Amino acid sequence: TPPEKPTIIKCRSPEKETFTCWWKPGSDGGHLTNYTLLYSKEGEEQVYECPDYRTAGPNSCYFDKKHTSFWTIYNITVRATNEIGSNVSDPHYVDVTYIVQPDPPVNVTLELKKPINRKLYLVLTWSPPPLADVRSGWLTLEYELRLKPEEGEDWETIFVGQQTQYKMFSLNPGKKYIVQIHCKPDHHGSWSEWSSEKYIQIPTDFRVKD
Amino acid sequence: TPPEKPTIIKCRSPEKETFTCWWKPGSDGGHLTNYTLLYSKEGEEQVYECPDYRTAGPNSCYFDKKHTSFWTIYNITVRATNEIGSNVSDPHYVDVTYIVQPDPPVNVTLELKKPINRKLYLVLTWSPPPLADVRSGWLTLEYELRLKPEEGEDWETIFVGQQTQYKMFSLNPGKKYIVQIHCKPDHHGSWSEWSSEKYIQIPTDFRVKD
Amino acid sequence: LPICPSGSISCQVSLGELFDRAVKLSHYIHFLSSEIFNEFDERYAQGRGFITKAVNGCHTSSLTTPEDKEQAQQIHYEDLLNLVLAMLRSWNIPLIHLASEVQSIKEAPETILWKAVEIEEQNKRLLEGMEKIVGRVHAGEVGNEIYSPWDGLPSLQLADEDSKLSAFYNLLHCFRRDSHKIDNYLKVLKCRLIHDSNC
Repeated sequence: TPPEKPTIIKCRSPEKETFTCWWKPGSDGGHLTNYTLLYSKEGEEQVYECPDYRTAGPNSCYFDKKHTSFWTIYNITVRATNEIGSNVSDPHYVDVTYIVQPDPPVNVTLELKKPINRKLYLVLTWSPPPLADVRSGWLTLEYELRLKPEEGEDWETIFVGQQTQYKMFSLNPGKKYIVQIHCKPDHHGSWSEWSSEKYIQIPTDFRVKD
Repeated sequence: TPPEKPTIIKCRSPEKETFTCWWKPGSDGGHLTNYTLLYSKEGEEQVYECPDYRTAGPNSCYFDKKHTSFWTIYNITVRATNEIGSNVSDPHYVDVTYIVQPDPPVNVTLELKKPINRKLYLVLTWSPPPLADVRSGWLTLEYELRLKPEEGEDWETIFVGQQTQYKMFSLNPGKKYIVQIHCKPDHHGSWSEWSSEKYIQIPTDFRVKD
Repeated sequence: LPICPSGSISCQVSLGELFDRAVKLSHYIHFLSSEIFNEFDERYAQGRGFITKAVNGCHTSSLTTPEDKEQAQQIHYEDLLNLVLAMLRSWNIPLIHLASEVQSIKEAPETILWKAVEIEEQNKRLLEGMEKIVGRVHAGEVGNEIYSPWDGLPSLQLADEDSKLSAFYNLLHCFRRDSHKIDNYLKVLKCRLIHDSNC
């Protein structure tokens, strides 16, 4: 039988410059099946084929900078073909502006600071993911951190905007905390994965002065 | 004699949309004196008169939205005139972004929380002043809270950034605390007045369990 | 308070401060435009296929705008500034009508009505700021008045509810897109002109 119709499962841009789409093949009808990704762009009749099937692995199409435009809707379909016939996926509409999911922040550091006769506090610092060019202003990232006592259940999440540093005052003396940070483009796109867990032990004399 | 030179004492914007200036008259030289506020904008020759002497009370000028520009510096003077002559104040320069002083935060609540087999702690929550709350993205506020035991002398002040909630772990059992919060625009501008005083009695078994 | 150098004719808001304020405002306007679009989409557009008519239907599509980072970095900054100005001017009239005509939509919630008025006011304010910035950068001359005319008012007043809602959807879809472009271009310009592309 002809192959089943494939499904486009996800498109993602990691740094608002390139993007990749993945599809899930249907059953191949018992025959060797190959897949062709075709796309057209808003306001244009022309249909193009996927520029690079390899870079992002099997069942994927990678659009490099030259093939990636913003504020324009891509109409993407994937056709499965074998010797009996072919079948085309439902169209997948994508504006790359809305599919940016950055990598997690890096270089997360935690430092306890104790200014004379002032309360001890924790300073967290981090850097944007290396792929993301925030220097040019093309991509602006916002950050959110979460922390919880090691044996605690629920995380406390704090949105910190575009800063890459945060001072924590209200911490429980003697407790060991886990801290993670993730990021998202300002406005549109989705949160990155959380950065790897970092631990910090708060000394017991972290007390409020009378 | 002609009236003494008036002094412009303060200009303030509560929400970066409108602003008001106040002046202090000098002596009126024994004659009926009236006051005229005149202003010009940076780079413009034209001189304008105060659009509204009434809304903000005596010796004041209220600039509504239409008359408030936050791209320019205002050069403001006040002239006092009586039948003998007139006298003009020193110029007062105003950049609306620098004179934003929000109203105090509202809905301040204090709540003691006692999770099972965990320490009791105090949760403070508050809301931005109504005027600023409506335009959350336009006027970003930062908060600072202060507390002290009722009979204590010095306040302890804690900067909490843009959060509208704070957890206090290390409080002294059996003490009654006073808490207040104020806010400020995240870049320029000045701290609001402190919110009204709130009291909380910490129960005697509020012990740090190790 | 900014202390003005004594004896100077007048003190000025610095170009850096002007850009800071412009970016904060463009960020806020786009935030509002996304909110009003999402709210309208959820309430009036579900399952009605308005998107197909909105595709390639923006009155500003005649303005050639950078579509990726390289184009945004290669275009001369004066051209990009003038492009932002042209886009803001192109939206002045449509936003005035949006703010008034939206009142005629059946059971339009207060949050949509208020945002439409706020967007129109803040867009006018950003236009004032951009004219100030362009005037400062071009030393006086504010460039010829290029903008894209808009003839969409009749479609916002159509008797047929479905067509009218589709016209509103199209306007909100286009403004969400253009306000995001404006915000993005201003952030790039600020980094280029004020922070030497090292934000």
